[in-house]
Amino acid sequence: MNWNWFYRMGSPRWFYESTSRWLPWLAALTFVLLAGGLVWGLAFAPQDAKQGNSFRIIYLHVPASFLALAGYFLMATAGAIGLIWKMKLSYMVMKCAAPLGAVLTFLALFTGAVWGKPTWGSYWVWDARVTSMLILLFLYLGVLALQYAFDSKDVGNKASAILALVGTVNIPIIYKSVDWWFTLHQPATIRFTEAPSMHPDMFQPLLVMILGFYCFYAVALILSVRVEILARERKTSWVRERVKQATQNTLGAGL
Amino acid sequence: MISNTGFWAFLRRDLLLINRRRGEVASPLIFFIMAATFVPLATTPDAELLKDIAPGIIWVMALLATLLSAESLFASDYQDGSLEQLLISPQLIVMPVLGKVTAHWLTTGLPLTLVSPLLGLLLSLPTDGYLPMMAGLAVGTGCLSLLAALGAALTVSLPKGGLLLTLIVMPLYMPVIIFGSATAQYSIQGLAWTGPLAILGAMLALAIALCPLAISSVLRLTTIN
Amino acid sequence: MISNTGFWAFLRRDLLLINRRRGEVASPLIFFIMAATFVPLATTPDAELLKDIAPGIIWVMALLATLLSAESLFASDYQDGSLEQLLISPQLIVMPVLGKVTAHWLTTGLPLTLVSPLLGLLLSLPTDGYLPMMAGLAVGTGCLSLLAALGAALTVSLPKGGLLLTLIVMPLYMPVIIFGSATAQYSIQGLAWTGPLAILGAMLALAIALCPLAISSVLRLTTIN
Amino acid sequence: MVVGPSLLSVKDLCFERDDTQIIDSVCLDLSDGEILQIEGPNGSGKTTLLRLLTSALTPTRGNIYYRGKALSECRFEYLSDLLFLGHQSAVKVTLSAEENLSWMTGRSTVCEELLSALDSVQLTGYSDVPCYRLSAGQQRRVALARLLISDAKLWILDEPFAALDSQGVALVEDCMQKHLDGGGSVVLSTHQPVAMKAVRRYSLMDQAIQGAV
Amino acid sequence: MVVGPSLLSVKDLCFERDDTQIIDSVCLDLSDGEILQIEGPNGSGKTTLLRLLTSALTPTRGNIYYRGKALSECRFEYLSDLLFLGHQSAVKVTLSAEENLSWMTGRSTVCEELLSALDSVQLTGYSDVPCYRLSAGQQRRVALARLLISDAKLWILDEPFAALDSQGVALVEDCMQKHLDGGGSVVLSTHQPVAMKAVRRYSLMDQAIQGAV
Ligand code: HEM
Ligand SMILES: Nc1ncnc2c1ncn2[C@@H]1O[C@H](COP(=O)(O)OP(=O)(O)OP(=O)(O)O)[C@@H](O)[C@H]1O
Ligand SMILES: Nc1ncnc2c1ncn2[C@@H]1O[C@H](COP(=O)(O)OP(=O)(O)OP(=O)(O)O)[C@@H](O)[C@H]1O
Ligand SMILES: [Mg+2]
Ligand SMILES: [Mg+2]
Repeated sequence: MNWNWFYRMGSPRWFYESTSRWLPWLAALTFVLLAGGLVWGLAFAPQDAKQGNSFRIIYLHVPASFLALAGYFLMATAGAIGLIWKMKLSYMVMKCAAPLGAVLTFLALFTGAVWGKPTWGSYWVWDARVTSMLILLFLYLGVLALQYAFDSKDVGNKASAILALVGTVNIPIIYKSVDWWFTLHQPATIRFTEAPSMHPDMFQPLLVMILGFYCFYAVALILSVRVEILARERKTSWVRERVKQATQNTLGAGL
Repeated sequence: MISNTGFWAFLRRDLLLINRRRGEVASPLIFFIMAATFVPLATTPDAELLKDIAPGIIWVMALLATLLSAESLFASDYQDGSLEQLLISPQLIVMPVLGKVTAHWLTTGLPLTLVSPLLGLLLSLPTDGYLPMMAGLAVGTGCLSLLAALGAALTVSLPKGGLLLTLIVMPLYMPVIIFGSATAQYSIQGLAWTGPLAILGAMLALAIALCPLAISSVLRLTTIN
Repeated sequence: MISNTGFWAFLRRDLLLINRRRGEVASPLIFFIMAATFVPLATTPDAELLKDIAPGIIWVMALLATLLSAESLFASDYQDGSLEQLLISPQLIVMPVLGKVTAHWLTTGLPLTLVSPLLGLLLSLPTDGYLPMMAGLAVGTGCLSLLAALGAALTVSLPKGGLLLTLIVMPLYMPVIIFGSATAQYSIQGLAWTGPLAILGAMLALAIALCPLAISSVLRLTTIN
Repeated sequence: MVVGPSLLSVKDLCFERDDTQIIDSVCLDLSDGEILQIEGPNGSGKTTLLRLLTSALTPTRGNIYYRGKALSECRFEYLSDLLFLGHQSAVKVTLSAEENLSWMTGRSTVCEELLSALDSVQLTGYSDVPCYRLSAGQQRRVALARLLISDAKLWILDEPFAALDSQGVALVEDCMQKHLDGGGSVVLSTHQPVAMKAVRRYSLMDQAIQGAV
Repeated sequence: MVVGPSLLSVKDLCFERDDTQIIDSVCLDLSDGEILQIEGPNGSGKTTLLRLLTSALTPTRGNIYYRGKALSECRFEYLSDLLFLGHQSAVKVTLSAEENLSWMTGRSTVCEELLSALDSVQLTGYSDVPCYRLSAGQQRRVALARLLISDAKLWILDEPFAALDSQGVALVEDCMQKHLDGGGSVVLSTHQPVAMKAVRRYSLMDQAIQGAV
């Protein structure tokens, strides 16, 4: 089997140039999905029988939770690829996925807490899923902190990749144990773990929002990886060339 | 040499040093939050019970966070010889020491105080308790930083000083923690919480007056070998 | 060089080193006791309430004690160049690493376990809970030591690694602490406590199998500069 | 006598750290009984090169061959034959000189051999004093006592004369000479002149100092 | 010209640590424009003596006089006139060379003077690189750049040539010579020969090495 494509994909330059081509399209799609989903969900979807309008926060909460989890696995996978095949690009992806994931996790926690006030009567409950989400945030923060603690970028990348991997082993264990812990101590006050059998009119905008968040995640990740590439490769000729072109263009536009 | 090493110079340099290692800035804060989250996990998720122990837990964890981050207050200065240079500089070393402690407080005590309502939320602390708790923490962590610096000075020449530092300083923390957690608890119980706060303030004043002097002489003593 | 650096050699040397600094042997232990006594001071002296949170508090403090003492596990070896010598020794470094971790457990986890009934007494833990608590601590602190060693390896080259270590390792401690404190709590509530203990045992087995390998590769990585 | 492959040979070794080229295409050859001094001004990469040779650092390009075999194939053999002494001397300051030495040489008890080695480095009265009580030079001597006991074929020494007085320097030179006479080899870096005959020199260019980062 | 009291004079200085006599009755005299080298084998007490002179250690007996006054009476004046460079060079590895230097010399901004000092110690391209990225010798040079800027009268240097290449040594010697010519004084310890004329030597007996503890 020919592995050339694989190594070419590892080249920052290839990544930069190929993403330049289709990123605008992806960004446009993201915008359409998010805007459409939001308007649909917030304005047109029917009210919830019990929760009234407060349920509408689901259109942010669920997609953010999904991506926070998926983002961790993406980050760990990128780290593993970096460790095994020594690919710079893969480390860059890992590095950019960490803050993005942390922000999404925070968003999930925040929207969940805001939602909790009307439904549970308090912002915070030590529920299994909620707690493991908090731990996920800590894992993200650990990876981030370790990354920046090292003066050497290379060592920082590898160390945080290993930590991310160890975290992946732990996420299922953590989830299981917290779940188990919760069922032990507290009678089910409120459970939201069972997927609510949702009305299709509420569910369809949710699907659109989830898709939109996936696209948004991709766009944000690619953009920050591109910035990272420019910073790391600033001494190479192709980046210099591009910077020169870009400054000329803006100068031209200004004149 | 090191001619104008006053308060501001050391404050500025320590902040610069901390800022250089990005990961370090947030560490005491995250320790604080994480350690406090562990308590419900290990004990009980029951909000009624948590509410009662919340101020105490928050204070114990704030104490530990200050303590642990103080460990390295003088360590790197000792190892690379900067401390020796400080000791043979013509000025009194009280002001530089105070500058270093201030930098420490600005990067631990202050953020801990600011983030404590979040922990209050997690541990179901009644909202009335937030303000007293923050006031108490702001003043109390000042004392904690000063006392921790004293401990750090005492253990600076020991390779594994961290735990020993804890041993030395912890008993000194006793009054701070009692009055500190009382501030929040009084307010929850509807009592006047300015009393314990005033005592905390008095302790802080005393600590500011005495600790830097003590630290200076301890540093001279422990760095002679 | 350093030819027969197997498990026993490192175990013996680390015990010797710890023994040389007498003050250090007792430190984790005293930290453990002191930190746990702070909780009633800061929260409430009410025995009924303390009883409920006792196993949890004991576990949280055991966790912190292990974590803090692990910080220096590789630090001095890194600073004086011993770690570099270990890395270029012909053997696999897994066994030496395991030896070091064992020495760490023997000087922290084991004494903590042995002294825990005393804390149980202070925190009004029912006597039925003593045996399960000790069994849980014995097994659980093994996991804690191994995970802490991983964190220590990751942060060994950082001057202020202590707090960062905490940050990294704490989330990984979550399952250990949940099952650990459950062991004692189950027995108090009259449930079968062998279940959580068995899970702790499984986690220890997993950690023994994976951690030393991970630590070895991390050490190679973080010591290159 | 048939000439076999040289003891150590380095082909086109490169090393970069954070995108800066520190070692650039170094080629070396070392035979049995030979001593090689790595020369170069401060920051020219001597320490880095020596650490590459010990396999503590991994080169970004190029290879190291031990007796004709690539290092990856004979790591165990190579490392068993190697003694490395770096800037930091791996002396544990809480242990005494004899404990340090017995530990470093992998002996489980303090034997005659160790004590006589400590005598030779003039630490006679100090063998049971904890090392933090020793001066900079005395601590370095503890580490150097390893040379007297070692049976490694290849010594890699980074600034072995650092912190030593002239007597100490003579002692180390003497020790290296004996090692060479017994068929061993030495690679060392030092800024001081080496008073031994037949020292081959390899000079690292001083581009590091001149070129900006 | 009337000869005043000498710059620094040491009378019968003794120092003991844990009941071991390390410095035994040292008497010294140093005038303006003079350079004094403390000699002695490893462990003879050079570092201890220099640290006594900086007042970092307190002698168990004996006195130090600065311009005829006992040190206790003129501590501020003495310490203001003093520059000490020890085994450890007080370089913060996370800061860059210029930040270190501006910090060590008490300047709040990076000025021309600092940059030209860094140029002179051949760290031209490295002035904004964090110091952990520098080699052993380069880090030492950062500390030595202080000598070029300092206006202290008395320099106390413990092994200033450690880790330096020959160019670096020449640079420091040059710098010391200028200082002497300007009326300053130097006390230094080193194991390397000093290629300067008019170096006065003070030798510490090597009892330390011979006598057991
Ligand atoms: C801080 C508090 C909260 C956190 C951390 C949180 C976290 C999560 C997580 C991790 C998911 C799962 C995403 C997945 O299955 O991949 C989720 C889904 C969901 N959450 Fe929350 N949540 C919180 C509060 C709430 C509240 C208060 C409600 C409403 C009562 C709620 C309703 C839902 C619903 C309906 C789902 C979708 C369930 C499913 O499809 O599986 N959440 N949340
Ligand atoms: N911390 C200490 N405690 C007790 N004794 C010490 C201590 N430090 C040094 N000594 C002893 O003091 C004596 C002098 O040490 P010092 O460091 O002054 O020697 P030195 O002349 O500078 O040696 P070197 O040339 O090796 O640097 C030595 O014999 C040493 O054993
Ligand atoms: N951790 C590091 N990260 C990045 N660059 C480094 C690091 N350590 C050293 N360097 C750079 O590598 C180059 C070579 O350093 P090295 O320590 O090998 O020099 P050296 O020849 O041993 O110098 P010296 O004579 O001062 O000991 C230097 O220019 C230095 O700036
Ligand atoms: Mg070097
Ligand atoms: Mg000395």
